[in-house]
Amino acid sequence: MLAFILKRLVQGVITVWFIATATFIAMHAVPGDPLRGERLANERIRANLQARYGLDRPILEQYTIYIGSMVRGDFGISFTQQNRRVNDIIREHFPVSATLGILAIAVATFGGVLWGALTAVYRNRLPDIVIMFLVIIGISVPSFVVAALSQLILVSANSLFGRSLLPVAGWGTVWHMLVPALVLGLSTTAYLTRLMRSSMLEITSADFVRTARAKGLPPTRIFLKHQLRNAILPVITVLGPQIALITTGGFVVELVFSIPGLGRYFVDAVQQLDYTVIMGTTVFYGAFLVSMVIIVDIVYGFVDPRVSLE
Amino acid sequence: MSAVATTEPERAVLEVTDLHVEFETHGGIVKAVRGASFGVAKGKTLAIVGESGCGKSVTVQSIMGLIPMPPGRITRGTALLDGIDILRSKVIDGDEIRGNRIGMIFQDPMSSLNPTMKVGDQIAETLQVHRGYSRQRAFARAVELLAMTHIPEAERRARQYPFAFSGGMLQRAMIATAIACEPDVLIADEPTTALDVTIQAQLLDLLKELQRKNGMAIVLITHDLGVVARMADDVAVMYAGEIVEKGAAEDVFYAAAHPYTHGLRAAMPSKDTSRAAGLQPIEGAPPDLFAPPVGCGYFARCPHAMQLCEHRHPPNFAVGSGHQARCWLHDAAAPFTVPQLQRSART
Amino acid sequence: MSAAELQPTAADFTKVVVARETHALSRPSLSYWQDAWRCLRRNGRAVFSLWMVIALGLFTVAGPWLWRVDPAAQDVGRISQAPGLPAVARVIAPYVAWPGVTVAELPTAGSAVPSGLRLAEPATTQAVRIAWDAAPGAAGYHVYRNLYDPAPDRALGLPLAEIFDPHRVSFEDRFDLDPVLYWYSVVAVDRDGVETEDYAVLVVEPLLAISADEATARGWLADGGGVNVGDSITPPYHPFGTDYLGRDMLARLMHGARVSLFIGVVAPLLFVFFGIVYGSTAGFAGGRVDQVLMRCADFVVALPFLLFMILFKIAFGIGPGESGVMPMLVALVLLSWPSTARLVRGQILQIRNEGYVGASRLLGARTGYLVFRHMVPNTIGVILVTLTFEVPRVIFIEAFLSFIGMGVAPPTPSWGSMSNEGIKTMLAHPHELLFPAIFISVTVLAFNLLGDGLRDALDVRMRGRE
Amino acid sequence: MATGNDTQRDPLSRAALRQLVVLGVLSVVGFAALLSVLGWASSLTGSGAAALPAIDFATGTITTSIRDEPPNLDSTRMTDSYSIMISAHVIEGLLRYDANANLEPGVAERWDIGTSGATFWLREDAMWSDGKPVTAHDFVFAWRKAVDPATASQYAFILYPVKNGEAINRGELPPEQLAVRAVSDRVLEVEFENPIAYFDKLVAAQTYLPVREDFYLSRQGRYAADADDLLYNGPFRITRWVHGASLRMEKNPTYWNRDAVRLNVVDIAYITRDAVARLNLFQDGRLVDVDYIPGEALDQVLQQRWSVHRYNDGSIWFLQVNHRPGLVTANYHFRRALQLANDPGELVYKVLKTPSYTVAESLFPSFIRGENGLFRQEHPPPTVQTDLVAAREHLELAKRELGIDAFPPLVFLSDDTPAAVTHSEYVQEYMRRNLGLELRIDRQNFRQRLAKQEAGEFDIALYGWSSDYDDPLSFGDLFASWNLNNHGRYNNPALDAQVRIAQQSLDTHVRFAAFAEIQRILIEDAVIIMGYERGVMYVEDPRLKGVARRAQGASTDYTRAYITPDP
Repeated sequence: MLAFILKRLVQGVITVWFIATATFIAMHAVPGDPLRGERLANERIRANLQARYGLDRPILEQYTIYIGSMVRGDFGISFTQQNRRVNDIIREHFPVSATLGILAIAVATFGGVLWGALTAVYRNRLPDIVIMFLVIIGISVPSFVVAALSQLILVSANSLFGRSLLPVAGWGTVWHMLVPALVLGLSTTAYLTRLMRSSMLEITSADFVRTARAKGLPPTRIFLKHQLRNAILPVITVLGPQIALITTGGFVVELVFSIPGLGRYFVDAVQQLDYTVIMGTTVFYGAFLVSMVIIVDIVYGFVDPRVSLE
Repeated sequence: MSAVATTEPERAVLEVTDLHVEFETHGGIVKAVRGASFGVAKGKTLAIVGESGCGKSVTVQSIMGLIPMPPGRITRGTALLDGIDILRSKVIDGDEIRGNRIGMIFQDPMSSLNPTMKVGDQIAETLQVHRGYSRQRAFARAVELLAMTHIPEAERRARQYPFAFSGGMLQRAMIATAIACEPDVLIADEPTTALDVTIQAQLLDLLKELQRKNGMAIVLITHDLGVVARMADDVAVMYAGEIVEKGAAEDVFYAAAHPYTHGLRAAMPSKDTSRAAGLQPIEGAPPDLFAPPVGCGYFARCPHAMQLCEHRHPPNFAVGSGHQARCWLHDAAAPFTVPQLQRSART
Repeated sequence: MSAAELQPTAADFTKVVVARETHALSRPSLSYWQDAWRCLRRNGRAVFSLWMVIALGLFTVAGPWLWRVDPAAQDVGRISQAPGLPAVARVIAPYVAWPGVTVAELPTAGSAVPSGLRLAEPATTQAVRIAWDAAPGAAGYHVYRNLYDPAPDRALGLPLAEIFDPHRVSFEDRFDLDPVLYWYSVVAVDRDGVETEDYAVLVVEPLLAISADEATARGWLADGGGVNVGDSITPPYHPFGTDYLGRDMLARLMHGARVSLFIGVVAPLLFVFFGIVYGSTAGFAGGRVDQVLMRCADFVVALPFLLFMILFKIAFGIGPGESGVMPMLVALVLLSWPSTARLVRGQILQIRNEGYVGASRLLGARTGYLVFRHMVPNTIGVILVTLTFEVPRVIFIEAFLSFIGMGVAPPTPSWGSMSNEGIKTMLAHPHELLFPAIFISVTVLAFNLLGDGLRDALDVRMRGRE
Repeated sequence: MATGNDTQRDPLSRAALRQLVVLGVLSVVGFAALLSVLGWASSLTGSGAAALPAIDFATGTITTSIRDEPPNLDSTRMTDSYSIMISAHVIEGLLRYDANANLEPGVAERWDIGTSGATFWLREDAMWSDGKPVTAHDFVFAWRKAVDPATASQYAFILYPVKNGEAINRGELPPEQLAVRAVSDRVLEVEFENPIAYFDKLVAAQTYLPVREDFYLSRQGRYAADADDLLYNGPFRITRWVHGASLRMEKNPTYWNRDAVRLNVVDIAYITRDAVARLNLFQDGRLVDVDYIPGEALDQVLQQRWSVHRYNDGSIWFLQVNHRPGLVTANYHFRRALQLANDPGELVYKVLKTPSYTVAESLFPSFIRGENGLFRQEHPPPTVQTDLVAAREHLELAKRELGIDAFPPLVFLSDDTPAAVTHSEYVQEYMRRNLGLELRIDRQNFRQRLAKQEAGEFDIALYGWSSDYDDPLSFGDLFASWNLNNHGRYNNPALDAQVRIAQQSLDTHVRFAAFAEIQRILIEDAVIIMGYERGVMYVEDPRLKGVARRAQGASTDYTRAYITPDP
């Protein structure tokens, strides 16, 4: 087991290194001057800026310097916010995005599994149709609209009840997290519900469920130990990439609920060609994703014995 | 409706009378089982034989309540286990019967065990539920059961998962699961069909050995007459949802009283089939159970078909002690034109 | 058995020779696909979804021929018009700048409120011209306009003008005039800009009016067809209303369908297929190959999509303002397949040691046949669910990219970009968001129901069940 | 598993339902536990902005919001409006703007501006937040820092009027050569590069703010990165700054004019670009004001009967063509055709639909002050009457001159802000329908658009310009041929001459005549295709008074604001 984790960690590091290299090359291939300010600076100032960020050196040298500093954990200084180190940006903002992401994944997993099982039990009957309809709405309404609508509901609820039930926006207390997490987790919940329903139906017609009934086991045990346990496998396999979607998809929810997450930096950095922030966020996020995938695979190893963790 | 009461020397543990099972499908209502009656005594093995699709699996599965209702429906008949009708009473739902007093094993062992649960746990489960054993005690007992079914290193094997087992070993594990609570009856639905011959023989001997030990009755569903010859004390031949002949194995084998049984015998290679004659297959195919024939189901394929066979449903004629056949040839008025058929004693 | 027939007579026992007719097929034998089609046809909801898909196809292809309106034509006078019958407009003379009213000397006495607030000319949606009598001691005036009566709490509404010259006692309002009730308020202002407490109010309802040449410019008239002042004309009818630049929503939905459906359907099909191939090879091969393939999948998922989208656009040499649909398709296909691949691999791992796979291998099936004939159809359920979820996701990615200038170049519309624009005015003009969102939902619903129907039809085990 | 319709009777489904309910309850409990754990964890990182009321009379606190995180509070390198707004509250320069955008004394009590230089006398009681007095050395150090090429400040050009400023910035002279001297702790002398009439207005700009040398060096390059990396001599000081989330400013006890500051705390509790979110917070009673309200949200504002106002943000937006030789757009008749076809009234009144936008009639916005009244009243610009027929004639003339029978597709460079998106798509369709020109919109973000404009990769560009200091020259010199910001490379010696006059002359009447001439040339030579003067809509809690909102200096200034219980 330990060997498996070690092997995967080594592979993970190689993957992250590939990500860093690919992003570095792609970043430099995109035209546009990263140091372009609002007011044009003269040549002398441009040269100084380039010197400070080491952009005057040949690409290969820049690459080795950057990878070297990255290994030491120093992601450099942001171009746009010249006195803030990218490490500080990540240290302050990543926990917020991660918190939101984890809560959203929890909502999605709990919700997806339960609603999925329910629709499988009630196949082709009213609850199934109603839930499926909600799922369709859930995924075809843009997340920006869902966020804006939920905020509107919050405001009118607050004004209706006179006092503030839940904060409309901002971050900090538990109550600030509830609604944004639900909104962020909505589309993943819809996806996992459908996935769970589909695999639940296939398991229901499997032979070992019939054997379980022939053994006279009580229905609850059959449902839990035999059906649910096997039907949950595809849901777990998909959790890895879904975590990726949620942590980067947070940009819209963070904008509407004014949450100081990392989402904004992903989009701005690319548009502003802020090299250090792009590299910093992408590499850090790549590492986060790779570790999530390893964790999901380990969990999967426990749940499904057929996949051996040699 | 059957004219003759069955008389069995010992008291039957499981007595099924006049069982009717129907399925509601797009094409209409399929009458899968049209009045099956049979019984099995303690320590005895009853083999139910017949072509695939004759309703033998449906019969046992409906007794065990494994048929999804709807579309399936048990319209008539009783199944008495020591006097309790397990078809009607909520008892079957209460599950004191299933897995406890009646065990069942299935045809395809590869997919009949939960892939994500240790084999030992799947055996121990029945003990935990029916006998209230603790986890450890049930697991220990499971290991013993595995050992009983001659699985080497039972202790290590019990902790493994189904995918690490071969087909034969899986079936042994299934048997261990079924007999965990020392059931009165073990229903085996084509247990050896998916396995090769050498394993088949071992399993059948295992079943025999276990039966001798705890005296359980075995209902064996098969289409392989070789298996019947090896295992069965009594035989019931099923055709198109009906039991056309039943009786002691020797009687049914060597004194077949029903043309279909005779046809089966003829289609089976045995030491005295001459090379020239070869095997005679039974032409035609079983009737369409969407609209089952009024008369005898075998009428379309019976070489001795008679006028009334088509219109009148043949009753059960007693051919010998405990040996019955549902064929007009045994009626008093019937001219006995076919010598091989056992001439039933006129009643 | 009635009692009479109980005793069979001798005649009953006469031997009959049964005609050994060959086994008559009770029903024609069906191939796998025919049976699947038959099963699909019986599933009511699947048929409904098939009709929806066909309707969407017609809407996209045939629509523009039936509804011949140019999606790019802007009618600036009727921006964000809700769906509904158009109001009749009166033709008036073209707009001429208004010098306004000034007063020579200022009164010394009289009420501080600018009295005599009145319409200088009949109010039309072209211009509302108001004038008032100078208020003594006023160094200037502020003009406000509101959709509601400002009475109780002095909610004067939108500030339209700050007039610093006390002699000017008039104001011409041309700001976004609709034929609705307006409350104009004029307040006197002292030397350092502080408003007096009370104010004068005038309720005005401008008449919907337009000049002849403006009407032709906006496409209301064929070519200035002999219309003179005083006639009334009805503007063109927009069944689904107009968007933020007065363009016909129905026409834009039809033309937008081409982009959105093309990207929303083709891209998922491609990368889900690629995901299936990739995932099944990884799942089937197992061992070292599987490890390497899965690590590549992790690598692709972590790449910043936006950065590579820009790169593809440049790689395709898409100039500014040209439609970047192809590079977007390539980017989507190259960067979105890992989730499907991972899912299929998970399923294949489970199926790999099933009985029938071993049996088929024994029969000498080649790996390719084995994987695609046996293993993939058994994962069809899960694949179809993923496919139906990628459709909306891709449509919204396209919307985001078009918004930042990398996808569809304006003025070509797409459902995603239309809903993106509609979000801004979600409360004021819900129809601009509602229609594209409805069309996206219908597409997703159709694919979902179709996916369900296909899964039930193709999955043999499910077929027996209703 | 029953798949039929009577679930109740089938045992397995009933059991499954019971099980699902149990699991449902369990997962809700689990989620609540996870929520509280993460809530506790996040409160540790201290970004816990409890939901404060908009106005708290007890503590004299107001809660407001800004749209973007101030990227850089280092005055020597500051460029954007949010950093300028925050620094105006916490650091005070020699002079500052009052409520009506007039200059008033700041750290300098008295000042004398001559032809060749200026002298400033600093007040005794001007203190830093660590109790040390503000001295002339702080200004010398700050100005040298700003002009030093090593700092690479993009606003260094604002210090060019000080002698040797430009030379130092080009690296030809060491920073110590800058002609600014601390005669004593209290007296600062400046020598001009060449005579300048508006130096007092320059001194109010953010690059001229003081920075204390010892404190700056003690922060080793992290100066102004966080709340405790700054020294405050202004009305407020930053007590807590959570990047991207909130920024809290409290009254600065060491400020010399603290009696005039009536608010105790200005708490910027939310940072988000989303206007609807901020309006929702305002409706929820969490914000004292909301600015940059988009046109489409005004219906909600009117419905809620909030008091809505506007102020001019000092920027003017117009279309500009590329004058580089060999391009079709350089042709006069082509530009004239665009100018005549253009109808800014329709754009502002019908398309952009925001009352704070006004029709632009000249490069100089309406609020620019003339000799005594408003510049535009003293020197009204020539008017252009929209005339499509004349426009098409000019287009034909242009074709004949260029010897082409149709214009090629033109690249129309634009921003990706909501207003720019609508504006560019409107112009694209307008030019197609009225002039038959095919415009391809090249939509870029702010930084990329500037880069492309500078490189001349456009035929027509949507361009916006705002002033850095309160003098017409900041608009007047935009189209001078040597000005790098003249991206279209317009080159007109007559205009250049007028700009020189405006730069060097000290006689205001002569300067304003020059500005009037610049205004005439730009219109008659059809250099600019008029768009709009941009303004900002904002709503304000009626109980908040005295907030200064203007184009110059801090766009929103709470230093003189106060709160009264009854509006």
